[in-house]
Amino acid sequence: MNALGATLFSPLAGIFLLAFIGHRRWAKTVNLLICTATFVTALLLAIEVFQQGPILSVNKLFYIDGFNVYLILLNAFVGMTTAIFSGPYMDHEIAIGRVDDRRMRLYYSMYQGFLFTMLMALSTNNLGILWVSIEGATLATVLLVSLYRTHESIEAGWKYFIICGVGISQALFGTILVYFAAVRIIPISEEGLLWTVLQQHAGQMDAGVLSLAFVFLLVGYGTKVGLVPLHNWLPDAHSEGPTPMSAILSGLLLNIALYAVVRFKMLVDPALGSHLAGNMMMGFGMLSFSVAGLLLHRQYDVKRMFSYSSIEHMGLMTFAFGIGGPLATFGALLHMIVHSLTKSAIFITVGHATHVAGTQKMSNIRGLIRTQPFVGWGLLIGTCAIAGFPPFGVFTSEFLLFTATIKSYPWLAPPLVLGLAVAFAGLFRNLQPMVFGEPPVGQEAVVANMWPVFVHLTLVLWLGIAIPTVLAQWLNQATIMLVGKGVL
Amino acid sequence: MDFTMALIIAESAVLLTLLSSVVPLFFLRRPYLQGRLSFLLLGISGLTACSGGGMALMLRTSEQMVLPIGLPWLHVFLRLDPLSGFFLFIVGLITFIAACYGPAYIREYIGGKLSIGPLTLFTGLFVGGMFLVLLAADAFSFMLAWELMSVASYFLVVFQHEKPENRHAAFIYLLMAVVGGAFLFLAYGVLAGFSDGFSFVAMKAAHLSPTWATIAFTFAFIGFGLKAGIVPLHVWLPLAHPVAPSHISAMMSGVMLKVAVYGFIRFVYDLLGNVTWQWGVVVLLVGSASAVLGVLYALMQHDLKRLLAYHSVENIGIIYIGLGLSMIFYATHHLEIAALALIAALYHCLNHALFKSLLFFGAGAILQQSRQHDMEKMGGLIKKMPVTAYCFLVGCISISALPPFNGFVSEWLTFQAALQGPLLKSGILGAMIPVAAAMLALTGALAAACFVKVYGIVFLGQARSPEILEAQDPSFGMQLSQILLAVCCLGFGIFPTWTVRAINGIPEGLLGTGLSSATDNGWLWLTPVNPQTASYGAPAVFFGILVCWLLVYVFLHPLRSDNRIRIAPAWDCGFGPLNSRMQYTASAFAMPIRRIFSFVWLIFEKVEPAGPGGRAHYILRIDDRLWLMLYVPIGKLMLKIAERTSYIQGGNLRVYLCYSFFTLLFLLWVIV
Amino acid sequence: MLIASLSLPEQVVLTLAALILLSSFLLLAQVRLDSLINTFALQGLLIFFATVLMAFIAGKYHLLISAALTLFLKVFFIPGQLRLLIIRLNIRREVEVIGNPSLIMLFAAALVLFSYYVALPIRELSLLSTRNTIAISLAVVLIGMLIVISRRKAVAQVVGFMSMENGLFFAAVVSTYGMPMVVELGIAFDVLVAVILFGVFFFHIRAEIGSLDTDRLNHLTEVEK
Amino acid sequence: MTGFLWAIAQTFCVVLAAPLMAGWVKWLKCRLQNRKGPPPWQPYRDLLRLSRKHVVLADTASPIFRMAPYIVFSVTILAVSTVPVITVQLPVAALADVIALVGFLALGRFFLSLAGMDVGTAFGGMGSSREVTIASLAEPALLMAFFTLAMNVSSTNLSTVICQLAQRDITLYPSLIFSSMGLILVAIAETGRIPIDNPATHLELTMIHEAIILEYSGRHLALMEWAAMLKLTLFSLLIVNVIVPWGVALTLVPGDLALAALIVTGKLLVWGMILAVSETIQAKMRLFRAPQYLGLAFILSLLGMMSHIILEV
Repeated sequence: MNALGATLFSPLAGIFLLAFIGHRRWAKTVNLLICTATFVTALLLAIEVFQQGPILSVNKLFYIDGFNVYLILLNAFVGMTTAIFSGPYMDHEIAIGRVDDRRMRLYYSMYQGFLFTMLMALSTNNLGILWVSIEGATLATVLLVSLYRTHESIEAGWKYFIICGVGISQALFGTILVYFAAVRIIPISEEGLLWTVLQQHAGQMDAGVLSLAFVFLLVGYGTKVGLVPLHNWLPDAHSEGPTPMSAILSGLLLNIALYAVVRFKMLVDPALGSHLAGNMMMGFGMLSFSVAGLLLHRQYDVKRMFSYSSIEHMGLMTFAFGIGGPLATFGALLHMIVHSLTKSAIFITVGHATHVAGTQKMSNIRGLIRTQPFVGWGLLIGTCAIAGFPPFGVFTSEFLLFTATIKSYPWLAPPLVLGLAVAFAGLFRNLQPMVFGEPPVGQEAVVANMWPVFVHLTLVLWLGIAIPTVLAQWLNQATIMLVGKGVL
Repeated sequence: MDFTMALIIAESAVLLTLLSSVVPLFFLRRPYLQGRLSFLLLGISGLTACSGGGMALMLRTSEQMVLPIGLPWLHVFLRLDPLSGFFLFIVGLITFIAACYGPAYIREYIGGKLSIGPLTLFTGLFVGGMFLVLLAADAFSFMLAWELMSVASYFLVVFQHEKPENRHAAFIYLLMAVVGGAFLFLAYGVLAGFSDGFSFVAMKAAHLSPTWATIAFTFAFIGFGLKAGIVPLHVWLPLAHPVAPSHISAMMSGVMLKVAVYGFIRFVYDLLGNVTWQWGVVVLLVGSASAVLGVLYALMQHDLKRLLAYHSVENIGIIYIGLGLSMIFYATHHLEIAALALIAALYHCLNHALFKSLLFFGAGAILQQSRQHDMEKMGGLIKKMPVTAYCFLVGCISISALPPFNGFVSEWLTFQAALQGPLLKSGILGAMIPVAAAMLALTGALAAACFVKVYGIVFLGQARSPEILEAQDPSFGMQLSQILLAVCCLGFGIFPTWTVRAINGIPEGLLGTGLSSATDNGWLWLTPVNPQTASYGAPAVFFGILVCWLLVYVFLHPLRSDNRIRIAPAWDCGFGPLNSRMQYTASAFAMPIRRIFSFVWLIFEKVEPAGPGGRAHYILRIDDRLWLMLYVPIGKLMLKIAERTSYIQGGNLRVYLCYSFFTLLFLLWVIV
Repeated sequence: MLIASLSLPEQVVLTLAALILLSSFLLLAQVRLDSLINTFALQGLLIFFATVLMAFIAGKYHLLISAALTLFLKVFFIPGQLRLLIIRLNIRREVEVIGNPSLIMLFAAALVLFSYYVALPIRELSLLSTRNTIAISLAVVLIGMLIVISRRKAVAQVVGFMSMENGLFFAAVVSTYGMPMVVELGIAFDVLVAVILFGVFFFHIRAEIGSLDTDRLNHLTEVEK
Repeated sequence: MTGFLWAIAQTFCVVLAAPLMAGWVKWLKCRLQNRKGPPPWQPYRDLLRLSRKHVVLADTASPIFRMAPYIVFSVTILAVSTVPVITVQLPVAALADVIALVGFLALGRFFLSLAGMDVGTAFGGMGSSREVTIASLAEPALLMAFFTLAMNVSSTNLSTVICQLAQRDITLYPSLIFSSMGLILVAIAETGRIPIDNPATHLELTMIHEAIILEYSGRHLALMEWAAMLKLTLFSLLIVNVIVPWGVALTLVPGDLALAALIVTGKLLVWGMILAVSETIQAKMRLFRAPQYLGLAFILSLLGMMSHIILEV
């Protein structure tokens, strides 16, 4: 339990600490140290969960089980590696004068704030707090998106704010409806939003209310997941903010929104006794997947392109959770990990690449392999990994997902496969000229720390070749919770 | 007797390839050492794979092993049976020979702008992927290895990435590989849907309804066909093969396509079982089309490696003809004939691997020496690089299916299978098979025409560009590998009985019946059905040619009053003196065939008349009709849809909110 | 259930609900920013009264805390902030042209019907006397969204957004006597922060494009211009 | 073993008699055209004279150029050796069936065409190009014709084919009629006769075979010419023995063999007459009409096969 407290406390303390010292030259080290502390405590927490099983805190405010423990760990880990990257990246930004001291303080403070809200969202047992935290995550990042104060970044920030704000309000309405359904059957109304309690009574809640609630929740949290047609904020926000933030947005925030949707699906499914929620998720997933795949062909900005790739993958995961069944669910859970590791690695590389080329415009990024081989190769390998090539983990999860699709919905498999090919073509047609070819004159290597990328890709590689037993068991537990039976 | 001996050997080959890709990375600063080390390990792994595969083929056992990696509930199954052993042998052999060829070939890259690190890394992964595909015995590891093979070869294709056309080729290649892989996903998915688990054993036990079986077959046919390069899925092949380094082209063309054929055989015969004759007809027709169109397209090429790539399409077509025949006979329970056709197809796999690698090695040697791709700039190389020239000649004769070399044997066996067509009761099939045979005959003749063109233009006559005059035979390793392959071509042509006997284990395993009759009459006679029907004594034929030659030579001697040979300028009907521009060009050579089959290509031909004081120009452009008819519209359509889709991201916030709003209303309306 | 059978306070709550809905319509129709903000404050006040009444009807006195929060946030703080902002941005008297106002009004009316239709199955479940108000609160939420959609000025959009929040809060109060306290506090905190951030954004947008017309924030698009 | 000896002797005879066949056709043609032509044995004189002459080698020629005559001649001999001439008891025929026979001819042509391109003259290239073009159409037609035969008797072994055909009662097989016609058409094309090629021409733009061997001289030329004559004889033998199989000895009894030799010679002479007549009454075609001619041959052969499958099985 102490580990949990520490995990939440260190970023919380970081918010305030860095708000004051964020402009110092050593702030990046402090940031990294805090993130490392968070990661270590998260690791301890994970060990605790591994040894004792699910943890419910005394006041029932926090609940850690197989489903969220690995996401907490992932969060802390990606937060830490991105902090490593963020150091040299922001140094470069300061050097070229894009940010000043005040904004650096804001940046570091909000970085921690973002991590805090996400850890909070993951660890809380209260669905209301879940909403509050996710809204908090929006608020923490909205100023990061517009950090550069350019027309585009302000536009992106405003759109992000309004679309997500409006969207998340709908999620709150959904939460109220769930609470409404719960208080009728739960004796203590104060506990009406506790996940642990609700889960026990899931079957008794009213189907009509819950189906209505799920629509609001899906549309609401779906906005944050980036499901088409609610996704419009996502490419803007990803492309205009500082790259470390894009990395954690894409790698973590989307996951957490999806986590929220899935948590609610677990409540709704037994009450409805039908596949309604799953069908809606499949529809959204398929739509997101195909639209994002097509839009990859029309990109001019490198970060924008990869944010569409995020939409595509979130769509894929939503689709998989929608299918239900152990295989698809396990695949989707695994995909959450590998996608966030890979995508954050890609964004880190892209960050360096944009510094190398001095622009985010893909037409001006050329011949990275020549100018800075590690960045070029990192981008290439990362994209291969995200495109689902073995031996990377994305391949494994997509394999599971496809087989599950063919088993349950064979007629959906061909469009899925087609979409995959379209998305791949979109990614690679833009990637190739950036990485290969002759670099333009004046393109020079920059200070880059590629260790995070290396570590991420190695992990993804590892997951592609063999999944550690611990992780497999957690995923399996989560699968059992979600669909009633596991794969192991 | 340790039963898994061969499998362990094969696995060590895989490990060696991985070593060969990883270890040299520690010597990035010393490229010579790096290259040599990589090829050394690769060569050893090739030999190891060869021996493992050969062992499995000879012992005719099936060995299985489970490795505790992969997914937690789905471990990696590996299996080595005669079928995979045979292909492992082919891949191993070519890998070994390519490893002899490689060190000298990549020397030109060392010190250049390109680091050879990626080359060594991905060559190892590529070969390792191929080995693993052959060993995999569950869908997951098969797909893993398959995609690894694809993506590693992509990096090899794109290795010389300065040229935009190379990148384009690599992109198309990888895209097609992805599509192919996706189809395989679907194919295995259908099987997995009907069985409990992903292992091949479980899939074999699955009972599919005929409809589902046909669906699975279709997916597999397209998926493997994309990799194998059957028409009309071949378009990546002539793009990708020419731009890779030549030893890689040789491996891609020579063995990677065979791995696809392996996958197809494994899927259809082993996993799917219950072959229907309709599938066979499809395979037969597509095979015939690939063979004829492949060779016709090849005839029109001027780029040597591109031409060879198109010939791969042709040869894959021939292999598919064999497979189609085999499936038809298998479905109609003529097991012996089915075995014969299968053996013919497999034999052709081996042969094609040998002579296509040989030809690519030759093309690579020319490329390295003269830096010329374009045949129209070559000529007279036989005097500059004789070893390469004679080895290339062997390759040309073999690929043209002329006796006594190996290409002839497999085509002969295919013909023999086709001639058993009247055994079938169905008139439609009976009529179809002769047409396929006719196509095969046409293919063989056109291939010969094409290689007369290639050899005549490239090696004979006079040099058409100054670079050619600088050329000389490449270094020892490159010569050795060509000589080895040439000897193999001859050897497998002269001693077909031993080969057929070795392959025989495969139909025994897959069809339950072998073709023992083929080799019953001793090592001299190849008698596929029975001695009365047909026989071919390859060693005797070879011996006969030698004896005739010798006799003619000896008998002509006493007739000669004067043995001297006078060297003089060519007579040329008295027009003389010759220069290199007076020679027939490659496009001129192919002109009559271009006229005759003009409907196949999109030909743009124009003569620009000479302006005042200028020269007249002849412009000829020949395009792949299938590319323009099939692929360009698909690409355009997709971009059009993408453009339309882009309106969803129009930039106006209120419109975005409308989406959200109406989505909500719509869903609420649906729910209530 | 006939309205006549309810007690007087309950009848008052229902009347307040109707008034809240009316205020939403007013918000939708207001073209001047300052009157828009005033109307918003009015809506907050109505909700405050409704909450206080509910607290007494049900005897759930923790609702009074919520009511106080509402009073502070929705009646004083947010409208005050917005007023301050529009004065500082000097756009107090700005008039926004709404395209086709009558059509939007009709659409809003249709939304009320739709909300009723959607909430019909829920209605049957509630034991609370005020259950019919769920449809009203849903309508308020949807109309709030409609405001955000139909307005181009950033300030008006924020007001629409906050009016959605009002609807949500109202829904929570009338259907379930409010959410658990910890959640209420969290939500209030979020709203507070959001308003501050909105203020920051107004200045940025104004600095960048010279007005608060969000339609001009259209650089980020996939469509080639 | 005696079988082998007979086979070798038979091959030897055919090789020796080949110039006579060519001379016979030429002489007949001259007579038909009211000319007094060279005597039928004239080719022997030509060959002897050529083989005594110097070889003049173009300075641009490569070893392939010198190898080619020997290879072409050897494989043609090998091809001849697999054809039953007077007897079907031929062990050599088992070494190589009809497909191999076609293969041998193709191998010979492969080197012939290479030789044409070797010196690097325009004529050589032109000849080679035309040669391979025509061959690429003729070869499938030839194979089809043979396949029809082979399916009829379910064997690709020439001895078996002829043996079976000879033993049958006279039956009207549509397939055999079609394939025979195809075979004849192909044979005319393959041996470079009118209307595809004109062995007597030296007009640059029309010649095929002559263009290829333009640079040859001395014994090399002799071998090339001899090979061409041998090929003519080979196809003549195929035609007479396959279409009219009667008269070929089914056993190795000397009496039968003598009779068979006589009959075969007679058949060859008759075939020579037919050839001469047809060459006299026809004109050479334009090169680009040749595909139609060969297409006809191909269609005939294919029809033969179809009719075998549809009508006869």
